Amino acid sequence: MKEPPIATFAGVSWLTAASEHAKHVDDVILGLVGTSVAVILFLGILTSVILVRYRSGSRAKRPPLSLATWKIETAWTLGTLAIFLYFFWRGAVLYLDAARPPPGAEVIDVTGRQWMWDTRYPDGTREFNALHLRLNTPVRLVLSSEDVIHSFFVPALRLKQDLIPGKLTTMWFDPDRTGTFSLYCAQYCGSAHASMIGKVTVLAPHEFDAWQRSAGARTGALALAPEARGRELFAKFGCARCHGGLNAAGPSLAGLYGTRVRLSDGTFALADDEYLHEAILHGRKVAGFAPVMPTYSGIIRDSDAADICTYIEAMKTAATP
Amino acid sequence: MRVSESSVGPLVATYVALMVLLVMTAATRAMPAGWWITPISLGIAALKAFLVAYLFMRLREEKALVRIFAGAGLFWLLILLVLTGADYLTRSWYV
Amino acid sequence: MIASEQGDGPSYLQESTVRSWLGTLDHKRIGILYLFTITFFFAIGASAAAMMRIQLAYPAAGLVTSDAYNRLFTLHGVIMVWFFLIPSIPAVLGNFVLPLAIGARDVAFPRLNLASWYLFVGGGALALYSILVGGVDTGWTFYTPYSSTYSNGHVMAMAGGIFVAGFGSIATGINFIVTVHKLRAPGLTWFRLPLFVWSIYATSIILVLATPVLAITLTLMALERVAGVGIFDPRIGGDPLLFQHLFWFYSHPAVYIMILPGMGVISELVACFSKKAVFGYHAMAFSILSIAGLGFLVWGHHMFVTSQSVYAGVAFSFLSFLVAVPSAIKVFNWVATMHRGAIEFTTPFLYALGFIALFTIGGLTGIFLATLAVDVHLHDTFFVIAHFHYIMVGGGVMAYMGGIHYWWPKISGRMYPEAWGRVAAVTIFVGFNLTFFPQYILGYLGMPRRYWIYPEQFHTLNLVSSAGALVLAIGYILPLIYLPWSFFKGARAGTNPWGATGLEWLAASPPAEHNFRETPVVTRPAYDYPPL
Amino acid sequence: MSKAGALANAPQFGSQEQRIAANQLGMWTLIATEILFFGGLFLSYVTYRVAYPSAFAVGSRHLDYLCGTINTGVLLTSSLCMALGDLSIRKGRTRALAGWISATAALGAAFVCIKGFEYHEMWRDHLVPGFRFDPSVSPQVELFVCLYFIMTGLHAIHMLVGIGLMAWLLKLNAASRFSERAHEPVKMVGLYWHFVDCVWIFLYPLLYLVPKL
Ligand code: HEA
Ligand code: HEA
Ligand code: HEC
Ligand code: CUA
Ligand SMILES: [Cu+2]
Repeated sequence: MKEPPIATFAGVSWLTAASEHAKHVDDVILGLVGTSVAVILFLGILTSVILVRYRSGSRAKRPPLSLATWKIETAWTLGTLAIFLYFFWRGAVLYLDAARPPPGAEVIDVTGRQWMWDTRYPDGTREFNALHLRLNTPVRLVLSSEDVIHSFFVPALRLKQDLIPGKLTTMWFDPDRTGTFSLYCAQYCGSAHASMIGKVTVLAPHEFDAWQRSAGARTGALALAPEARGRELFAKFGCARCHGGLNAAGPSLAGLYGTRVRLSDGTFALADDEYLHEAILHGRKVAGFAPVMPTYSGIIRDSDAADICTYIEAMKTAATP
Repeated sequence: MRVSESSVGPLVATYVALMVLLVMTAATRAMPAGWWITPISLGIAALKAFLVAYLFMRLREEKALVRIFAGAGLFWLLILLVLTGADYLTRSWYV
Repeated sequence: MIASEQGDGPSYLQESTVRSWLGTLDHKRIGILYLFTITFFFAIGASAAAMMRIQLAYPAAGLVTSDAYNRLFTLHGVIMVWFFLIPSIPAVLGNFVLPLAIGARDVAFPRLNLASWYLFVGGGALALYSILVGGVDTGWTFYTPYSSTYSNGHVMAMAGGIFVAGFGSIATGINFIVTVHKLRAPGLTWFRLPLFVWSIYATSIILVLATPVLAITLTLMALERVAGVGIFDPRIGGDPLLFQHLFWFYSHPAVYIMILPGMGVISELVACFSKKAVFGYHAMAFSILSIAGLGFLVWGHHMFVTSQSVYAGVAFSFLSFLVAVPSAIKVFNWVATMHRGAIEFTTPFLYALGFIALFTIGGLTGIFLATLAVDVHLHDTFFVIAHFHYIMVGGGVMAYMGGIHYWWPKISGRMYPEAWGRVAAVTIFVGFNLTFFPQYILGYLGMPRRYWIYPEQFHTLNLVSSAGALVLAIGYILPLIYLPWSFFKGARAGTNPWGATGLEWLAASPPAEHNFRETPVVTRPAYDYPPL
Repeated sequence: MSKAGALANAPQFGSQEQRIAANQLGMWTLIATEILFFGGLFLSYVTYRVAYPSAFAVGSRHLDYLCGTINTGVLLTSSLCMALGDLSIRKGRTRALAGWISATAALGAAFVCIKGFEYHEMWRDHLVPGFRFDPSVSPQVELFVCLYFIMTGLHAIHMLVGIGLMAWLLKLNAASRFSERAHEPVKMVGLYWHFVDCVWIFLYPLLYLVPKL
């Protein structure tokens, strides 16, 4: 989960800037931080002096002010406005740049759905929760959502873009640093919003070519880890419809694996692979739930069911009360 | 309180004007199609609403303060329409 | 300042039957009713905050499940915004102080005033119901299509609660507007009004013009959810962004509903405890009005990364910088007010200092967010969380606490224990910074909000933040103990224990039922302190 | 300062004039609120109308144009009655007031009935989204129909409230609470009624008169 940090200080790793744009954004942020610190120090010191000097009972002289109030008001209003306009300008210019992709940028399709990223490259290669990029090559992402709003967020690029159901949105960038960077879903999208994360890998040109060849060779075979495949199938078959929340029709599956489940006939069963497999394909009578789960036998292949089991097993991060 | 001088006459005249305007609006449906129908029918609607507010609601007799309050709602509605429009209408401009 | 002194009738607290409280038309009693209700809601919102902070102390703490966490932040946001902070200063202190401060015997529509409180309680009951039967997991922003189609929480009851309480807010707003226009004491011209009255007036205008848009927006979302009559549904060509426009058209002005009354309170506190007129009174009054007005023009800054038109983005960013200018004016004027004053470090004044410091930091980080390219990075991260907690908790809640302490002698007729007051104020300040400053850094580093588990690299700062919340909790619990205590046991307060100006300090402590036996006549400007 | 009988239960006011001015201002503030309440719908309408002009034209043809036009006339007439009622009570004619208010309420009820008939037609034609909707109708037309129901529905609710207020006025009048000098509720309810009328004045062309392109 660690990104290559620029520096570590007090247990905190600082953020990499993996593109020209990111460095510009950092510049503006630095300017803002500098200005803010200056303002706060100025006001803080000024106020402290005033507080001490003019505390009740102090013998400091308190003659009426000689300068006209309106002059003072105008001065600090205009001063503040000038500083603000400067930052408005810096931010707007960068924003407009980031909204205009360079001609000829490679296009990659990214689809978001509860709760995964589905990446498709021009050559047909497909990945989940991952994006591979070639160093110093601008790319444009075409983003779409199949359900709710998600947001594609790569801190190292200082960029984020919402995925809006019903329309396509785009973003572009030109990574100039190799490495693996975190990808987050930044727009709240339901139960597993926090797990809708992935990796953006920037590779040197030759490494990228090698990756593309090997990935291309797997055409369609989706060389995904079983867990990720399970996650995809889980989404595809709409399991989350009933296993997605507190008030859902079905029991929560998070943390289920390895626990003892009480069945409606009063007996207990250990939730291991076999139990899960059975539950998925034929249903088990879990105590406290109406047996409304459809049977998936004949619909879900065994190998797929296995992957789903792996996924359910991995959901055990959640402790069940 | 000052008893208003208004009598039946102006009210009925307003009503007649409103009905004429209604017939005019309704007639736009029979006209040959065109984008300009909407501005016309909305313009007439605005006129009608103005008549109702000015004479039936007696805005005519009210002090400036009340008129400002009556206008404020419309002004804020305008803000809502204009700034949201600024988004929708310029979305495709930037390429 | 005043031409007539008051004779005392029986105090407004005299009658003590439950009926006399629940059926009261006295603005002061209604203020007290609000005081109790919002304290109750604060406890609920704060308990949720406490649970969230425990969960976030570790990357995968396991106190709650993801669904439970999602319900926690939603209930925390909804309760804190609509059932605590929005009614806090306007409905508690506004109700109590406003008529007194303008020399009126009550608000213009006392019955409507009581009805507002019942609407508020009714809305709160619906919200509580929705929490008890399982909660809502949409976030306080209710974005569609998640809220309308995908969420399996009890969205309807929650939205209904906000809707009903919203009408309570509107009624309060109408009441205050008319009261300020029509019930000012003779001689109390607009530019003799205390800034607190100005701020409540401006707030009421926002309440009246913005809240109905929230009401219709929630109605549309609800119709889409229950009846399938959807106009945001992308499947029939609806646009989820339209929902966001409508929502933020209300919710950005709403953030000024939460801070303007606070600014009004701070002006009173700074003037009173510097024993000096507010510096630049006119500039202060106009900045209140311009914040209220310009505040309606900036809502699109919540939508910079949604694919809203870039031109709209630029315009909204520009306007956001503009609306920040009057806030800056206010900060400078407060500092200038202290200059050459005679400063007394009472508890309310400590809260005022805390407000100025934290509001400035929160406001300056608002400037970060208004800067387009910077917001693209910081949007929906903990930076935003830190920004608004600095303003809403560091600003809003501090001002509320300061105001409660300042007017406590008037409300209860007794003094609170000064030493404990100062200890609590300092504890809150320290705990607050510990809790929320690390969140700025977390946000910059990329930690998204509304994450119930998070990557390892964010651990250290989150742990600090959670520890801070503990300190903060202690700070908040102290007044909950000593204020009720002082209500019965505190030293008696005279009519004007602070030596403050303002008509409310002419009425008895606690005031009689209709405040003033004889309507005071005002002949001088506000904050007319004798020269030092 | 002596308190007249009418102010006995409103000690916050110094005089009857002050009270009337306060009520007026309150009512107009409420109307400003209502404008923005409907405003959200107008915004939605404009947004989608600009995006899908032809679907809106098609949708508009599904509505009963005749009913809409008649209803506009009905409502304008009711506003006249309301205004005449207000006028007669200002001259102290309580009998006339009762007549005009009844007429206003009756016309309001007629409006609601005609609206109900239109809804019935929509139901018959499978044009009620969410309940009974012809799947062959294009989605954007459905959007228009949704807006139609929401906008007219909200308006109709306001009409029902208005009719209730008329009943209240009649009750007060029957209890001889109105006179040449005291008739504030009539004015207040009148303002509300005219406002609801104004909303319809805009709904009519927006919903029923969308031109084909
Ligand atoms: C009381 C509440 C409150 C207040 C007053 C403000 C005030 C401001 N807010 Fe904040 N804001 C919120 C509550 C508030 N905000 C909330 C709740 C959210 C998140 C909602 C959600 O998504 O859940 C939010 C989010 C938010 C965003 C969107 C972030 C995002 O989601 O991406 C933005 C962007 O522009 C923003 C900007 C501002 C600005 C510019 C101000 C300005 O008004 C601030 C002005 C003040 C100052 C600037 C400080 C004083 C100035 C000086 C001392 C001057 C000296 C300075 C110089 C000379 C440089 N806010
Ligand atoms: C308006 C006011 C307001 C206030 C006062 C607060 C107060 C606090 N908030 Fe609030 N917060 C919001 C408004 C507010 N918040 C909003 C709008 C959101 C966004 C929600 C969303 O995303 O939808 C949010 C989100 C939010 C998050 C982000 C969640 C996430 O995105 O993952 C966090 C995390 O730390 C947090 C923490 C806190 C803390 C520690 C306090 C502290 O100040 C609270 C202090 C109090 C205590 C620490 C406990 C004190 C205890 C008592 C008074 C007694 C309680 C009784 C018992 C325990 C029996 N808040
Ligand atoms: C219509 C709702 C519904 C859908 C869709 C659904 N389930 Fe279920 N599921 C249930 C219910 C209800 C139960 C508990 C009662 C039972 O076992 O029959 C259950 C039980 C289970 C269990 C056993 C849980 C336990 O606690 O012992 C597993 C595993 C499971 N489902 C997996 C899946 C998977 C995988 C899918 C998708 C391929 C899926 N479910 C789709 C409703 C559903
Ligand atoms: Cu997808 Cu959050
Ligand atoms: Cu905002």
